Amino acid sequence: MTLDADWAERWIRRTADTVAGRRDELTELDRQIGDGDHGENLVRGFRAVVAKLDARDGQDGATEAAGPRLVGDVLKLTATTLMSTVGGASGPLYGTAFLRAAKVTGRESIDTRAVVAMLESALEGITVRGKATPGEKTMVDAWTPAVDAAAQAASEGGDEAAVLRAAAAAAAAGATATIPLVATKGRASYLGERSAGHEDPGARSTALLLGAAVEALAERSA
Amino acid sequence: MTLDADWAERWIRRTADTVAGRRDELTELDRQIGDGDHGENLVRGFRAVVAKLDARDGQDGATEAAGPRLVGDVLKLTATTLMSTVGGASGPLYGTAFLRAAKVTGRESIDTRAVVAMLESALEGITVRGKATPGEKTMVDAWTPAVDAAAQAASEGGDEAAVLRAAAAAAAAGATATIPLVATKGRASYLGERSAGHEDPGARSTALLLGAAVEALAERSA
Amino acid sequence: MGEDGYVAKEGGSVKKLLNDPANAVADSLAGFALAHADIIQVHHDPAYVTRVGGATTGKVGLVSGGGAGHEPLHTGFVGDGMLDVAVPGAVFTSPTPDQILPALQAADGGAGVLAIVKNYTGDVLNFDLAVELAETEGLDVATVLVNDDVAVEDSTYTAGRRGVAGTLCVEKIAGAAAQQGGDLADVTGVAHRVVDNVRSMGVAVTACTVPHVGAPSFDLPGDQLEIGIGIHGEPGRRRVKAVPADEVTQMLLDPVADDLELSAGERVLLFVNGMGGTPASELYVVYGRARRLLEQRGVTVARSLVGSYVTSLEMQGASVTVLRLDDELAALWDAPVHTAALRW
Amino acid sequence: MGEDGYVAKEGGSVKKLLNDPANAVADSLAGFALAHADIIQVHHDPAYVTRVGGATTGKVGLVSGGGAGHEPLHTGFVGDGMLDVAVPGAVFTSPTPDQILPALQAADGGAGVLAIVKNYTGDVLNFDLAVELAETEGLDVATVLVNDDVAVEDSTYTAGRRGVAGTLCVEKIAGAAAQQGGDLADVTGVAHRVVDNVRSMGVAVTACTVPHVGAPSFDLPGDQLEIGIGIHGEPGRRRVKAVPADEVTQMLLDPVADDLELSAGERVLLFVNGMGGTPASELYVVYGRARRLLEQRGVTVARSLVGSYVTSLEMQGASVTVLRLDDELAALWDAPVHTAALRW
Ligand SMILES: Nc1ncnc2c1ncn2[C@@H]1O[C@H](COP(=O)(O)OP(=O)(O)O)[C@@H](O)[C@H]1O
Ligand SMILES: Nc1ncnc2c1ncn2[C@@H]1O[C@H](COP(=O)(O)OP(=O)(O)O)[C@@H](O)[C@H]1O
Ligand SMILES: [Mg+2]
Ligand SMILES: [Mg+2]
Ligand SMILES: [Mg+2]
Ligand SMILES: [Mg+2]
Repeated sequence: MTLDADWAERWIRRTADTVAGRRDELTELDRQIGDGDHGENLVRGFRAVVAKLDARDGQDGATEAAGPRLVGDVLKLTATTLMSTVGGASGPLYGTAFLRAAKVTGRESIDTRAVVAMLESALEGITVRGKATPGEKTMVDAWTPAVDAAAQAASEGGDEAAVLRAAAAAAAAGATATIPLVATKGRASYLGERSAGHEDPGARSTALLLGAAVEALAERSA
Repeated sequence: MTLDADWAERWIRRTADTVAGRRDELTELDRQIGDGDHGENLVRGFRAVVAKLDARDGQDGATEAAGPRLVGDVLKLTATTLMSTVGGASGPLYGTAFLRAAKVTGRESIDTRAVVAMLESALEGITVRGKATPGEKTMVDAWTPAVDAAAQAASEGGDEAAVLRAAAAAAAAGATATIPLVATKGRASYLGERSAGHEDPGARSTALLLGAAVEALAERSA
Repeated sequence: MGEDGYVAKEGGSVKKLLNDPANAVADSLAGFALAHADIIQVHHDPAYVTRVGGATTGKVGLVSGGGAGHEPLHTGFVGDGMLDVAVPGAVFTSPTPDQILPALQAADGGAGVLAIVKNYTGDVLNFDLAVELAETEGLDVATVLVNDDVAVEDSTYTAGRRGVAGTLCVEKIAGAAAQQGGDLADVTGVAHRVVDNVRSMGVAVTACTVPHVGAPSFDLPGDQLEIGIGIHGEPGRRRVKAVPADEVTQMLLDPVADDLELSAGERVLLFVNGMGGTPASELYVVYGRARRLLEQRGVTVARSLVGSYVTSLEMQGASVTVLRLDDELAALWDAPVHTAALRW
Repeated sequence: MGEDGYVAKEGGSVKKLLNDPANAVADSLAGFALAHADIIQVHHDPAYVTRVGGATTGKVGLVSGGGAGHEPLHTGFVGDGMLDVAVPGAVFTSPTPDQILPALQAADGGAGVLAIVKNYTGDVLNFDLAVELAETEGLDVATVLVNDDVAVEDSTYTAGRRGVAGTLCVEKIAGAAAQQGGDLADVTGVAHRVVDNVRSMGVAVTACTVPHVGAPSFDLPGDQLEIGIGIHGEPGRRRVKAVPADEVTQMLLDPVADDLELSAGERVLLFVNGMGGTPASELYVVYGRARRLLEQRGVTVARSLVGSYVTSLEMQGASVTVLRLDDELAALWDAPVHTAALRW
C-alpha cells in the first residue's frame, strides 16, 4: 500500500469532507477562545482545494485518468490554494506547512522516511511563520507530538499505515492536551487565564487533518 | 362636603400618587399600541405639579396654612405645568383640559352644576385640540361618558360626591369600552386593525384621574 | 429608577451606556456640546441646541424638534446650511411648548422662522401651542409638516402619515434655501416641495428599549421582521417571516416608488437609513438592491445617502427613502452643509 | 447555509439584512461601490477598494486591510487624504496574500507603499506573505503595525497588543502626510509616531453574531459587561456587573491615560468609538465623562471624534481612544479628508 499522488489527493478530499462535517465543532472551539471563524476558514479553504483538484481531474474526479503524478504536486496545489483562500492565522500556517511538505515529497510515491520528513517539514514551516513553541496552545502542540510519534514508529520499522496512525493518534492526544494550557500565541492569548479549559481549534483541526491521512490510506487499500 | 381649593389640591396630589403607582400599567398599555411613554409622561408631569404646589404651600404641604384660594387657581397651575412638562400628545390635551376647567371654576368652592361645567369644559378643550370624536379610541372615549353621567347624576339631584362618583365610574367603563375599538387618532391609529384588543392608555389615565377626584373628596370628608 | 438604564430587568435587557435614565437626554446633550463646540451650543432648562453665534440676521431661521432617541436627528443637523435650532424632547416624546417657544425665538434673525415638524399628534399639538404663543409675541412663523411614511395610509382612519427619515431631506434642502437668502415664503415653498416628493418605509429586525421603560418597545419573535415601523418603536403594519435582504428591500422600495408614482426617466435621491443598531455593511446591501429596483423602473439614482441618521435608539433595521429630484432640489442638496452629523 | 444570515437559529437570533451570508461581504461592497462611485472603485476577485483614479503618481500609497465587519474601517476611509486602497477579508478574517499583493500594487504611484496592519496574528502573517511577494516584484513596501489596545498586556505572554480604533488615527494622519508629499520614510515615521502615542480600550454591552456562525461571538449574561474586548467579537479580559456609564467610562479611560503616561498640560485627541449597535446618544454620554476625567488630569482635549467608525458588526458597546497630540499631528489631523465615512 504505497503513498502516492492518488493517496495524497484522497487525503485532501477527505480532509475537506471532515472539516465540512466538523465545521460547527471547530467554530464553537474558536468561539470559546478566538473569534469563531476557524471552521468557516478551513471549510472555505479546503472546498477551494477540492474545486482545483476537480478542475484538474475532470468533474468526475476520476483520478486514475490523470496518469502518474507526484505527491508533492498535490501538496503544493493545496498549499497555494489554502494561502489564497483561508485568511486568518491558519491560512498562512497550513499553507506554509503544505508548501514545506511538498518540497520533500516530489516523488511518485513516498516511503515511511519520507512521511516523517514531510511531517517534520510541515511543523518547521508552521514554526518559522508563527514563531510558536510547544505549550503555547496552538496547532504546534498537535504537530510536535505527531512528528515525534511518526519518527518513533518509523524507527521501529512500522509501515506507512503504522507511521500515519501513530502521527494521527499523537496529534489527537496533543490537541486534547491543549485544554488546560493558557494561550500565549494567537487570538486566544488575549484571554490570558480565561483561555485555559478550552481545546485549541487549530490543534483540533490538525488532528482531523492527520486523521484523514490515515483514512485515505485505509480507503485506498480497501 | 364642599369642593374647594383644598379638595382640588388633594385631587391633583392623589392623581400624582396614582399615576406613579400605575406607571408600569400605563406604560404597558402604551407599549402595546403606542410608544410606551404614557406612564412616564404623566408621572413626570404630575410630579412637577406637586413640586409647584409644595413650593407654594411650603414644603410640609400644609394646605390649610395657605388660607382661602380658588379651585380654578389649582387647576390653572396644573394646566400650565402639565403643558410645560409632559410633552407627547397627552401633555397639550390634559393641559388644555385643565385650562378650560380652570376658567369655569374660579371660585372658592364649586357646586354640582359647576362640577358638570368643569368636566364639560375639559372635554371641550380636549376635542378642540385633538379633533377626536367619540369612538376613535382616545381619552375622549372616557371623558364623554363621564360628562354625560355627571350631568345625569346632577339632574337627579345627586350631591358633589354622587356626581364625581358617576363621572369616575363612567370614565372607567368608557376606558374598558375602548378595548375592541380600532384607533383612528393618535399613535395607535398607525396600527390599523392591530390596535383593536388593547385598552387606550389615555382613556385609562382619564379614568384614574377622575377616580382620584372621588378619593380626594372621600379623604377630605373623612 | 436610577438603575433601570443600565442593568438587566425581567422586561428584557436594558443594559445601556447611560447613567440615571431620567437624565439620559441631558447627559448626552452635555457631551454633545463639548464634542462640537465649534458648531453648536446647548441651552439647558429648557433644552434646545443652537448654532454657535445663534440666529443669522436677515436669514430665515430653521427650527426642528421632536422626541430624543433619533440622533443624530435633529441636534446633529444644526449648523451652517441646515438647522438654526433643534429642540429635543424626552426619549420618543415631543418637546413641550415652553421649550419650543424660546427655540423659535432663538432662531429668529428678523426674517421669520420655519418650523419643521414631523407629523405625530404629540409633536403637532406641542408645536401648535408654541407657535400660537410665538405669534402673539409678534414672531413670524411658518410650519411644515413632514409625513413621508407610506406605511401609514393617509386617510381619515389615521392621524395621517408619520414623518420619518424624509425629515432629513426637508431639513437639508430647506436649510440650503435659507442659507442662500430665500425669504420665508421661498424656504417654506421649497420645504413643501420636498415633502410632496419624498416617501419612506422602514423595517425593524429587532425592537428598541426606551431606558425608563426597561422592556422592548414591541415583542418581535426571533424569526420575524416588523414591516412598516415608525421611528418611536411603534409596532409596524405587519409581520413577516425573516427573508433575505433583497426581498425585504423590495417590500420597502415598491410601496415608496409606487406612492411617488415614479416614472421612467425621473431622477431621484436614494437614502438608505439605519435605525441605530444596524451595521453599515447591511445598509449597503439594502442600498444596492433598492438601487437595482429603481433602475429596473427606468429611474436614475442621481444622489445617494447611506447611514444611520434618523434612528430609534439601538433598534436594528433600516428604512428606504426616495426623493424625486429636480435641478433646484438637487442643487440645494449639493449645497455645502456643516453640522455634527452631515458635512460636505 | 443560504438561510443562516437572516433567520433565527437556536444559537441565538441571527436575523440580519443580508442575503446569502457567504456573499455578505461581496454584496455589501457592491452597494458601497454604487453609493460612493465619486470616491471609490471596488475590484472583485480578489476584492479590494481603490480610490477613483487609482494611485497618485509620486505620492506614497497607503494600504490597509483586515477582516470585514468593522465598517466603515477600512473601506470607508479610502479617498483623498487617507487610504489609497483597502483590502477587506471575510468577516473578522484577515484578507489573503493574493488579495493584498494586487492591493499593494494598485496603491503604488512610484513612491512606495505603506501597509497599515492591525496587530493580529492572521493579519500580520497574511500581510507578511504578500509584502514578501511584492518585494520580490520590486515594490518598495513599509509596514506599520497598529497595537493600541491596552486591554492586552504587551508581553511575551500574548501575541502582543491588538490594533483597534486607534487605527483610524494612523490612517487619517499618515494619509494626510502622504497627501502633503512626504516620502515613504516621512510617512512611515509619522505613522509610527501615531502608533507610539495612541491607546484604546473597549467595552461590550452585547456580543455580536457573525452571519455564517449564527451564534453570538460570546455569551454575555444580561446584567454583565465585557471589559477589554477586541473588535472581532473576542471575549474581553474581564466581566463586571453592569454599572452606570460614568463608571464604565472610567474603567476604559484610566488604563488608556495611565499607559500613555499623560501628564498635566498635554493636549490630546479624544475619540469615542461605537462598536456598531450603540446609539450616538450613548456615545456622547461616554465622551462627556471621558473628557471630564482627562481634564481632571490637567489634560486638554484639543480634538474630538465621536461615532461608530471601527465596529464589530452590530455589537453594542464603545471604546475610548486617546492620541497624544503635538502641533504636527494636530495639523495632519485637521488636514482635509474626503472619504465615504470621514470628511472635512
Ligand atoms: N503564532 C501561531 N503559531 C501557530 N499556530 C497559531 C499561531 N497563532 C494562531 N495559531 C493557530 O491558529 C488557530 C486559529 O486559526 P483561525 O481561527 O483560522 O485564524 P484567526 O485566529 O485569525 O481567526 C489557533 O487555534 C491556533 O492553533
Ligand atoms: N387626537 C387626539 N385626541 C384625543 N386624545 C388623543 C389624541 N391623540 C392621542 N390621544 C391620547 O393620547 C394618548 C397617548 O398619550 P402619550 O403616550 O402621552 O403621548 P404620545 O402618543 O405622543 O406618546 C392616547 O392613548 C390617547 O388617549
Ligand atoms: Mg478564528
Ligand atoms: Mg406614548
Ligand atoms: Mg411619545
Ligand atoms: Mg479570524
